[in-house]
Amino acid sequence: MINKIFFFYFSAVIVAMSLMAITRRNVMHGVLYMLLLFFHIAGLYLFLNAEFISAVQVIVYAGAIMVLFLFVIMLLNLREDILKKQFIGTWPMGLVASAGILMVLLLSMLTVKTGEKGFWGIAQIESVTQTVAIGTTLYTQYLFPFEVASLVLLVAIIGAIVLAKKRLK
Amino acid sequence: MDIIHYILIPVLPLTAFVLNIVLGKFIFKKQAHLIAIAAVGISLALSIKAFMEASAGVVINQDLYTWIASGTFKVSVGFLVDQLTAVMLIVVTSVSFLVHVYSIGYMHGDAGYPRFFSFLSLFTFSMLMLVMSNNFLQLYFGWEAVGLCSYFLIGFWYEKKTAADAAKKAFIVNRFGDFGFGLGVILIFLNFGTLHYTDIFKDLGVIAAQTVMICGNEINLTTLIALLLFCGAVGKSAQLPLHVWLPDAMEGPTPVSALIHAATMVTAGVFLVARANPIFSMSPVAMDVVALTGGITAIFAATIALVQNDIKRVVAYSTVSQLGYMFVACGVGAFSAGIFHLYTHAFFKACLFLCAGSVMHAMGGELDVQKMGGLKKYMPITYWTMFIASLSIAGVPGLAGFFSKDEILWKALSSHSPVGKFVWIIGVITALLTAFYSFRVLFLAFHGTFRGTEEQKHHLHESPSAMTIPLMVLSVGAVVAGYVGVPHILGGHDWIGGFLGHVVGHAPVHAGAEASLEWPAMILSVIVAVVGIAAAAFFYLKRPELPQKIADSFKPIYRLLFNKYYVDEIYGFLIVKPCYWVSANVLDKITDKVFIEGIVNGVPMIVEWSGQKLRKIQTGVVLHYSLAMAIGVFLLAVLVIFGAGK
Amino acid sequence: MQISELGPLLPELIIASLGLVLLIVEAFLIKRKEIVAALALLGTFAAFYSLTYTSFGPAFSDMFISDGYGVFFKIIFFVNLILSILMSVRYLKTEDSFHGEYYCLLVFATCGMMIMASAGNMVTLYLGLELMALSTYVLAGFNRHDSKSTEAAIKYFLTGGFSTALLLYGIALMYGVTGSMDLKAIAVYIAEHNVRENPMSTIALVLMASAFAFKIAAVPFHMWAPDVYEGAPTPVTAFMSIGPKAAGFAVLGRVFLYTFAQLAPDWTTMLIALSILTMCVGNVMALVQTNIKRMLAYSSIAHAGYALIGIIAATPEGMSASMNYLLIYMFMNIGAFSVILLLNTKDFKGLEISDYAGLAKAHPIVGAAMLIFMFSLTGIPPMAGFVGKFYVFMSAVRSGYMWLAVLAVIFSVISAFFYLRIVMYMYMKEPEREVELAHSNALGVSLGVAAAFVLLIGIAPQRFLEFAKATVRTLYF
Amino acid sequence: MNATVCSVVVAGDSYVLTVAIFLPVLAALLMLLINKNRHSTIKWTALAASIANFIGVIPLFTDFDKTTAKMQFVAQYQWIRAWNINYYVGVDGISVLFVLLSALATILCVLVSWTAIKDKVKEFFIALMLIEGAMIGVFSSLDMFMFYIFWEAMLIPMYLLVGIWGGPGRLYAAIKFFLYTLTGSVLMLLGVITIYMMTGTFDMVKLMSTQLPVGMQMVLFWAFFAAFAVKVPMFPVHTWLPDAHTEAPTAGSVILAAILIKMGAYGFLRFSLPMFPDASQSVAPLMMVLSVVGIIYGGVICLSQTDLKRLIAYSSVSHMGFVTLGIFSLNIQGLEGGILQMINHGVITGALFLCVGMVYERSHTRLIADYGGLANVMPVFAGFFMVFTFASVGLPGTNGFVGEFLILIGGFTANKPVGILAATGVIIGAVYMLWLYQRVFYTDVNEKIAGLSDITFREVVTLLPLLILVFWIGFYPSAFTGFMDATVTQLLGRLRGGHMQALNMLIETVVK
Amino acid sequence: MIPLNWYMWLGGIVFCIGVFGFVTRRNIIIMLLSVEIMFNGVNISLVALSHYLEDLAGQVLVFFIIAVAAAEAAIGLALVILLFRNKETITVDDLNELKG
Repeated sequence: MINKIFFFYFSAVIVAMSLMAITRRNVMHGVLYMLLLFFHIAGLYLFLNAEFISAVQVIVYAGAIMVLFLFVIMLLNLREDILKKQFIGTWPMGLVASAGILMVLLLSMLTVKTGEKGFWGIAQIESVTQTVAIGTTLYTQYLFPFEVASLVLLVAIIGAIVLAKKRLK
Repeated sequence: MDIIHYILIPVLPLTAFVLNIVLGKFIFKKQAHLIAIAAVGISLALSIKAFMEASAGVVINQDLYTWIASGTFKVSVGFLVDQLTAVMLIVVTSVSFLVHVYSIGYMHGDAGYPRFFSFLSLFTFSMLMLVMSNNFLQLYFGWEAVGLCSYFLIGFWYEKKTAADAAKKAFIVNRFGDFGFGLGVILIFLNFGTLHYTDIFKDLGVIAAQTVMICGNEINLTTLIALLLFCGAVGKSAQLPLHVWLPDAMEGPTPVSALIHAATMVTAGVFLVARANPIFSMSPVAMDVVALTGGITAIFAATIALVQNDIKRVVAYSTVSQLGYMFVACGVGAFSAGIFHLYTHAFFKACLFLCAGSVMHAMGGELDVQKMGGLKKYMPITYWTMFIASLSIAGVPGLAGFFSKDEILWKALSSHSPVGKFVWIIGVITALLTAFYSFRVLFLAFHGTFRGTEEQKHHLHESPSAMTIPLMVLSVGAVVAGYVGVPHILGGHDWIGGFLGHVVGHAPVHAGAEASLEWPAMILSVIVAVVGIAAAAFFYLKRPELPQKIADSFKPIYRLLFNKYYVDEIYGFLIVKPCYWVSANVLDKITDKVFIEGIVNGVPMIVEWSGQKLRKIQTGVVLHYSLAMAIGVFLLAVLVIFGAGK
Repeated sequence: MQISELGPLLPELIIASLGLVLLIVEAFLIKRKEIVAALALLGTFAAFYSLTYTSFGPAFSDMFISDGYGVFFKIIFFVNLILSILMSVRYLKTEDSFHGEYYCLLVFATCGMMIMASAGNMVTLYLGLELMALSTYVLAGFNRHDSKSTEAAIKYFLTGGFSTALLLYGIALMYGVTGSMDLKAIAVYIAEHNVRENPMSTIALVLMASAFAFKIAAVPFHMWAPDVYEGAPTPVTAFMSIGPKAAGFAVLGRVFLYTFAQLAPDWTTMLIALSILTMCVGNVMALVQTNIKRMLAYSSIAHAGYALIGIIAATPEGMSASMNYLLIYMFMNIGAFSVILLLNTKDFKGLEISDYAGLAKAHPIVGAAMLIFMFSLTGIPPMAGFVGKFYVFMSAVRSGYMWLAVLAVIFSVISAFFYLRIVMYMYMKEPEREVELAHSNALGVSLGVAAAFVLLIGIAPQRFLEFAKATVRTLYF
Repeated sequence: MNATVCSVVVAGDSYVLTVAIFLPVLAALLMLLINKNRHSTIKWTALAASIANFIGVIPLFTDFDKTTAKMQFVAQYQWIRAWNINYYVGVDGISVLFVLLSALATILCVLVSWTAIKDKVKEFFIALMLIEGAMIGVFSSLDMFMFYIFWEAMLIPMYLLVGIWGGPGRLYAAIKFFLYTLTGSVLMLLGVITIYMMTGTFDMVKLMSTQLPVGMQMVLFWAFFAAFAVKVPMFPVHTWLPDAHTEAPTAGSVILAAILIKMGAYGFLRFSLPMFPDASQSVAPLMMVLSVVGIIYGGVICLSQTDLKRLIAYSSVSHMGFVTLGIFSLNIQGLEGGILQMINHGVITGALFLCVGMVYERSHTRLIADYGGLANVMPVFAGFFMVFTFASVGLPGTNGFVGEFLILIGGFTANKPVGILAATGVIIGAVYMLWLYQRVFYTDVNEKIAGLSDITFREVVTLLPLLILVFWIGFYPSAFTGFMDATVTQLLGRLRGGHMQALNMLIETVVK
Repeated sequence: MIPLNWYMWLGGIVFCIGVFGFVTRRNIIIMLLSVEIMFNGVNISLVALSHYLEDLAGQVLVFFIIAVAAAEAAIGLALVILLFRNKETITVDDLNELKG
């Protein structure tokens, strides 16, 4: 029961924060709502025995990505943008489309039938702690994607520098 | 006679044609006639020889080579020289020869002198191929080839629009006839599996009772074939309703009119009917159609000839009328009489044309008899030869025309069918009219006072000997040619009838030999001839002012006749104009440009239009792009969930 | 992990290292930056050559699968890379935006495509896709001073992010359904369970199909393509119109044809709809374009529709037809873009179709080459485009999609309109101005190679067909 | 052949056709190397190549075995093993004459373009050579895939020929021509694929004796019909022809008229009849009706044409109506007549277009109204034109007659009303051709064309072969029909074989 | 124990909110945020599935998603800066030079 109360709290806040984040006229407000959203999602992850991901969520998403957003917003000094309409004229169609997708998604997930259970049951994870379990998986089975991810980050660095550096002109 | 000699008859003129057309301009120039005359002269000699052989009973039927072969369809180029062909050979080569000679004088100084002679040679070749053929397809070849030459020669002075028009008209009107002829030939092939005369006539009995359904009517196959063949004859021999080309054809040089449009080509229709006489004989309906067509054409053309002022046109209508006579003969089964008339007609009609040419020559191209008069003293040879020819055509006893025309009238009268009697009446009336208009022209042109310009009067002269000699030869022919067919009651033997009888058979009326009818018929025709001539003399010699008065008092009839019953105008209104109108306004403008092109150009236009519309969706705003993606996801989901997959 | 596990990865390793080396070399080079290009070419050739030494089989606990199927696509990627580098040398000079990073990004993008083509796991697939995507976002915006280029990059980036999210959600749902991210394991699970009954799998399919459709620019996920192709630097456009598309097809083939083979009725329904829409919109919209890059963008969309037909056939033959089509399309498209680049000089962009007026008169060889490419794109024999289409249609007919083939040929007739318009301008109009060509040996080479292959495959397709057939067999393990 | 392209001789290794196809292509490649300003070198190369090619195909005429229906001069090499496609060429009685005609027509096209083409000379002759190769390829291919390749490949140089060197409306005409034919062709392509799916082979010889399911035959017939009907062109899909013929340069018009539109009819003979015999028989009445509509429609519409070339183009619709009529009468006279008429039409209309080209080169007008009295100005030319006019009209003694007459026999045998209606085409033909001739050559000399010089020796040489053919075929058609006999007989056997009953029923109903 | 589908629904709702934001907001930065929200919707589903499936693959993927999201954010924001430099705007419908 207590689980459910917490779930409802978190999910209600998550939904509300998401909505707030995307409807704010001021970008800065949106980003701040996002921060709240990320914290609540991190909290939800704790319920799902995903401490490591929860931590990453807070550190990377909230701590790094959102801060990056804030930097950029302040860098660009986007005050005058507030005066304009925040939604495009075709927003009702967007609403219909996203509602349609939502409906399809919800209907398809009335009952979730999952595949076979895997090796890492709660007991198993608890026996080695979650971080060790993730770490082992990541550095053995998922070593190759891990390396690729490094390339992705490298490309991101190169790209960001190439695009944003002040050379030419 | 060796086969090679027979081959040479048509080949020599062909050679002359090729030499003249290719080299004429460069080498022969003014001497173009030499080679042509030499060729046709030798052909004439060979033809006479062939005639001798034929009269000795030798019939040549020889294939030279296979022309077209496809499956069971096999046609050869080959020669059949029998009595009928022999007569035609004589007619063709002799008239052709004389016209060649005449042309030396007539065409002297013309820019197209070599061209003229080359076409004459080509015509001779074609006509010979036509008459010497031993099958229908080669006949068809000659048939079309003479049409072609006719086209060339009518349009010889092509700078003149009327000449060019007339040439085209002649060819196209003939094509209408040939359309039927061609179908007839195909039908013959389909039923007999061959186109050779002998084979077909041998098997005629096989199809005697066959019928075909056409538009729900059952028609006897023989009748159908005969009528289709007759279509061709109607076209070529200028019978109703396809006669319209012949008067116009007078735009050609006069020797051409004499050769092609009087003596030879136009008689090809008669030849065809005579050649196919076994087929025609089997079909009473077809025979009646032939007789009626001939009879009606005869009187129809004769009435028009009464009021025409153009000397050549009068002669042309007279030709149409006389050709009608020949068909009357064929229609009543007297094929030999038809051919006989063809033969005599060749002489007197060629003579008439050449006389007309001679007059034109003297008058500087003037054709209107109203502007002539009193030419007798300037050109006596022409006058007398024309006089003889006119007597002959009028049917004055003792001359060629009398014998042949009389034979026809008698055969018609003695025919058992009511059609025969009917056409006899028409024939007699036509004879009266013929005598009248022939002498009308003669009197108007040669008697009285000259009504032309002073300048013309100054130039009046008799034609050179190259022209007069053929005239004289032909006028002699117009007198004596008939003596090969003197009827029995006049103590003759009807030699030509017997001679041709080998080919065309003896018409059924012969059996009865209703000689009782022959005397009255003959006397009646003599009377009408004399009456006709006398009337002409009365109107145009005694009381020259009368014709005008009569014309005025019968104005509608006069105008109807003068305008040739408005046949040309009716055709123009019913056929020619609608054709062009449909072509220009319906097919070209509507079907092609609107319907078909509408679709052809419309589809790309629709595609382009929808492209332009679709372009509007590509707004450049990325939100719309993502919206499209979102909608796409949704629709794909819907498609898969509710679509064909499940 | 053992060193032997790196065997299957040899080309990827070479390419990845090449990227790193280029980065370093570029940093130390002040002048003669062409060396970077030369080095990139050299490295690519090395990688190309290494394909023959690459051992086949899975590596890194099935994260990566080296097979003939992957090799075929890698050949496309390498040729694309080589030709793109050749095309770029002159262009970057003209546009004054020479950075060594450019080649580096091209190389990394190619690396991402290779990983996609060989991915054995959804995670690898995702990361390969991101590697490719991020590199191309940057490349699209590489002309920093050109607002169009920036706009293109932003649009590509935004819509790309959206499609990535769709892909991830699809992966997540499929993970839920099957309990695995391994392509082979999923295939096994699907084969053993009736997954079609599970609505989540259907939704997963829809989402993944949408994401891949975005990569191959299938309608209605195509709308970024014309804008991005038009705005991006021309060599990048050439690169993008082939590489990511081919990679998308590689993934589509591996995931749908192999992993989701049992779900074929579902995804063929979707792909048929996408294919028809794609051919229709691509061709119709290309018809009304006046900018040649934009026209080729729509043409590229349309060609994706044709290539999809092969996958719809859902047979090895169909897949090899699609692969063959992509190979051929690469040569035609690179060729066409080479010609566009030849017209690009300092003071003349030459991007309007009307700029091609009278080109054949002034530059007959270039005109003839463009003629070959245009007729090939239309699908007229004896150019290669015909062979590609023929094979695709054949596979469709064999699988019973006659009507689809009929639609496809009708659309290919429509395509003749706009391809021939270029021929018409080149050959049948008088030039409005003297067109200077940007003479460049590298560009000449890429043009020549493209033309030669278009004709060669058109006349003697035997080896290419057999190669595609042989490689596709390895997809079915 | 390049070893990588083809390998392994499968059957036959006659080089005649291979040389005929690829010699022009090689010549084109050679001409690529010649400097584009050296016009005379280019022209002489083209002439030499085309003459050499003609000489090369003469063995087809002299060494052809007329007694057999088998393919002759066969060469077969493996080409695309993956699809079981061979490089497979050979000719039989149906195709041999077209190969010869193509080779001849090219020479004439080179000659007539000698001075007429002043711009982009090199490209022009290259295109011409490529067309020749493709034309011969189409007529000698015995592999469907290869046939299709040549069939379509021909479009490219033809499109350029019309579009680059054509008249004022060339752009529209060229694209129209291209799209029209392409639309038809792609449907044929699907037909080809379907046949391959069903039989696993592209080998036309094999397919000619393969029995396909009747229902499928019907579908395939229409698929192929789309391609062939457009090319012929049959009635409702003919509108590309007037535009293309009119706007094309002389050589283009000649190729179009003489060869290209024959491909459609050839296709009927090569594919539709032997491969879909049952379908052909059941739709033959419909085809005949379409043909007759084409004959009359094409003829009547000529009456309102004001453009010289356009009129001749429409006359082609009419004449090709005869051809298809002959083909679909499905009897020996019809078929042989049809084939012969294809040759005839190639000769006659080709010649007429050559003539028009010659006079256009002098007067630069195609409007009939601008002419008149040309016979005075150019008498020799007038003579030539006259001959071709009358050949077109179908005068006995010219080739036009023989073909038309055989077709009429065939058509009449198959269906009497259709035969009768078709025969009216003979009348209409005379009307429009003679009217045309009159307006151009007769009456007073139009000042616009006064002072034109008569045709030169080169032009006489160009026209002379066709003139000879007109009379050669006209007087001795057996020299040409002899080629067809065996093949056509076999084809008819194929049409009737095993389906005698169906045909008998057909005949009975038609007769009634 | 909370049923799995509650989490899935939550993930779906968050995802769709992201979609809605992405297809309607004119501000590019908000669009970027919307994509992040979509990612988070996916992440919620993945973590929940991972938990219920007793398998770590889901969490590993989430880890990679977060990493890549960081990379994307970097490039995205760099592009935003570039755009702002070029056009002085971050409103998406001002980006319409390319269209049609």
